[in-house]
Amino acid sequence: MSNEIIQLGLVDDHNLFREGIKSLLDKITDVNLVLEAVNGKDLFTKLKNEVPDVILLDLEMEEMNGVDATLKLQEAYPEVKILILTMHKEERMISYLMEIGANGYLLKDTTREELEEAIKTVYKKGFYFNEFVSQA
Amino acid sequence: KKHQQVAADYQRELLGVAIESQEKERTRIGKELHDDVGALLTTTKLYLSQISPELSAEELTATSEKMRSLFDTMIQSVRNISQDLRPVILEKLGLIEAIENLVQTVNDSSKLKAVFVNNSTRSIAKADELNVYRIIQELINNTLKHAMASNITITFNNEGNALEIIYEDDGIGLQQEYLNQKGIGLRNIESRLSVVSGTIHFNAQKSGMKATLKIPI
Amino acid sequence: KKHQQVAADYQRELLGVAIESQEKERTRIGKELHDDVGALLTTTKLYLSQISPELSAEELTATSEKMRSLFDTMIQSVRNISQDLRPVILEKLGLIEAIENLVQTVNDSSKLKAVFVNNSTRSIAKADELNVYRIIQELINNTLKHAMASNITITFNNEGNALEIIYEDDGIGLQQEYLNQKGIGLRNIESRLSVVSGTIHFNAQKSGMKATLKIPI
Ligand SMILES: Nc1ncnc2c1ncn2[C@@H]1O[C@H](COP(=O)(O)OP(=O)(O)OP(=O)(O)O)[C@@H](O)[C@H]1O
Ligand SMILES: Nc1ncnc2c1ncn2[C@@H]1O[C@H](COP(=O)(O)OP(=O)(O)OP(=O)(O)O)[C@@H](O)[C@H]1O
Ligand SMILES: [K+]
Ligand SMILES: [Mg+2]
Ligand SMILES: [Mg+2]
Ligand SMILES: [Mg+2]
Repeated sequence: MSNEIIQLGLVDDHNLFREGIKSLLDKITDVNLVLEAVNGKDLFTKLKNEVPDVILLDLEMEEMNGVDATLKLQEAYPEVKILILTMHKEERMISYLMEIGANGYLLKDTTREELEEAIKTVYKKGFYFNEFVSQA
Repeated sequence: KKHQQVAADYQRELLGVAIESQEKERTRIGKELHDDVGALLTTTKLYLSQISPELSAEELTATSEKMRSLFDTMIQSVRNISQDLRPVILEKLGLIEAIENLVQTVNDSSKLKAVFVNNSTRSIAKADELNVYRIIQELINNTLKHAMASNITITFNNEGNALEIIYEDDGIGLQQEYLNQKGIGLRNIESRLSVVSGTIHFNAQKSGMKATLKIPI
Repeated sequence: KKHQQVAADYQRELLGVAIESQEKERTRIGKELHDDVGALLTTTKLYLSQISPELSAEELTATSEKMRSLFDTMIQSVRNISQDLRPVILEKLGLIEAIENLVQTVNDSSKLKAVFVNNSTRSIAKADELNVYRIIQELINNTLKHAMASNITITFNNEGNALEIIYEDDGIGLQQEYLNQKGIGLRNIESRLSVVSGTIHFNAQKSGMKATLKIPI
């Protein structure tokens, strides 16, 4: 497998959380943060300039939440891989998001290793679900 | 409609409002906890996951410094939510101290000047205190939110077999139209008064607002 | 007493219970936050203060390991409290999915086997869903707390212009005396039914309990 650089988007309404994720991304090679947005609406504005390969997407956000953003991404940018990044671990939530086109699901209390694996796996294979999710 | 029918409808409406406002509060707190405290916890854990023996002394210090400041924010946030839910002072020291404390908080955290004058010598039932506390809390919140006032005065008097509470602010005044078409706040006040068998009367004023409450002792 | 007077008194009593139970819940959550999350935050911050470049690799790893496990506990607490306050599945995916999720949680977290059979084709008003959800939640909690049952069955049917909900467990059964002297749980069910104009009927049974609810569509 060649070492392509993965173009990444990060969508979350919590500034400090985005900071935290960015500080992890700094240490992950082959992943380049090219888009940062605070909600779904902001994401679609910024997609006009830059379309990433993978988007890390929060669920709870004002203006446009992650569920609506997933539905709209499937319509407008079906090639983009969606990696949900949330506190929610209800099974029904996960299966619903899988049904509507999310490519992966990651809980926010993740680690650098897991985040890296998730981004790279979603990019290469088109899907990633962590241990918790595959129990569902 | 007969008088009693009206009374039943009125109680039923208050019940609907009480349940609705409880659910609103649940949603607000659930969101705050989840989006705020939850996000801060996971963020701090992300920084923690970077701590390893391989880090340089500078990196280690920088990361723990970030974490320390996140901790302070979380501790404050949890304290505020839980204080708001459960007025510990009321539980421990009773109504008078709790109102003193509310007034103090207003004075500390806003430009408003609040004064509490307690002339009462007999107190209401312990079981009613929380309801009266919540009523005064809502009156204060309304002044902060709507009145553009500079002063709040709260007075407790004994009036026969009742505690009389006079609440005044010197803001824009409460228009009659709002009393006819009340929000959740004013209807919650009515619900709580219904529970403690108390009354509220809004006095006509040239300026500002004045409410007189009577709570049976 | 006249019928209407009785109705007004009844609504007034429900209102009192609603307010009381809201305050109980506030106290419970405030305590949980303060004691569980707040106290753990303080502890975790103490561990953080031990982290410094002078620590050996082993000490550093051990300390961060301890912190990690405290974080997991706190995150789970916040998740549970907030999930309980605000059923996100209901908000985002509606009543049927939310009941599925409740049933799934029972199956995952207890020895009970719960089944949800949905035969309904028409749904109740969005505004009533939360009340119905809370009612079913209380019925399930009661089964878990009191019934010593092995099975729960929840069935949704359409019955003319109503959603019919049949709730059954095979436990010790709900004695008539409890229906005459209800706790907060059963009275909250009545309050919520009063708000959605629904009814509940407890069917006489040889064993276990069976309740039939009707909610207008
Ligand atoms: N002290 C006050 N001075 C001026 N206007 C007031 C005052 N208190 C209340 N009002 C008016 O009465 C209205 C109804 O108050 P109420 O507490 O019922 O609802 P609210 O404060 O708007 O919303 P909620 O309390 O549900 O958050 C307010 O919107 C405001 O216009
Ligand atoms: N499914 C059931 N099987 C057997 N007994 C039940 C069942 N549900 C309720 N009961 C009985 O009815 C009583 C009243 O229930 P209710 O929900 O009103 O109060 P509670 O559950 O005891 O307390 P709370 O709901 O306020 O926490 C219970 O204490 C219990 O004895
Ligand atoms: K996709
Ligand atoms: Mg968010
Ligand atoms: Mg108000
Ligand atoms: Mg109960």
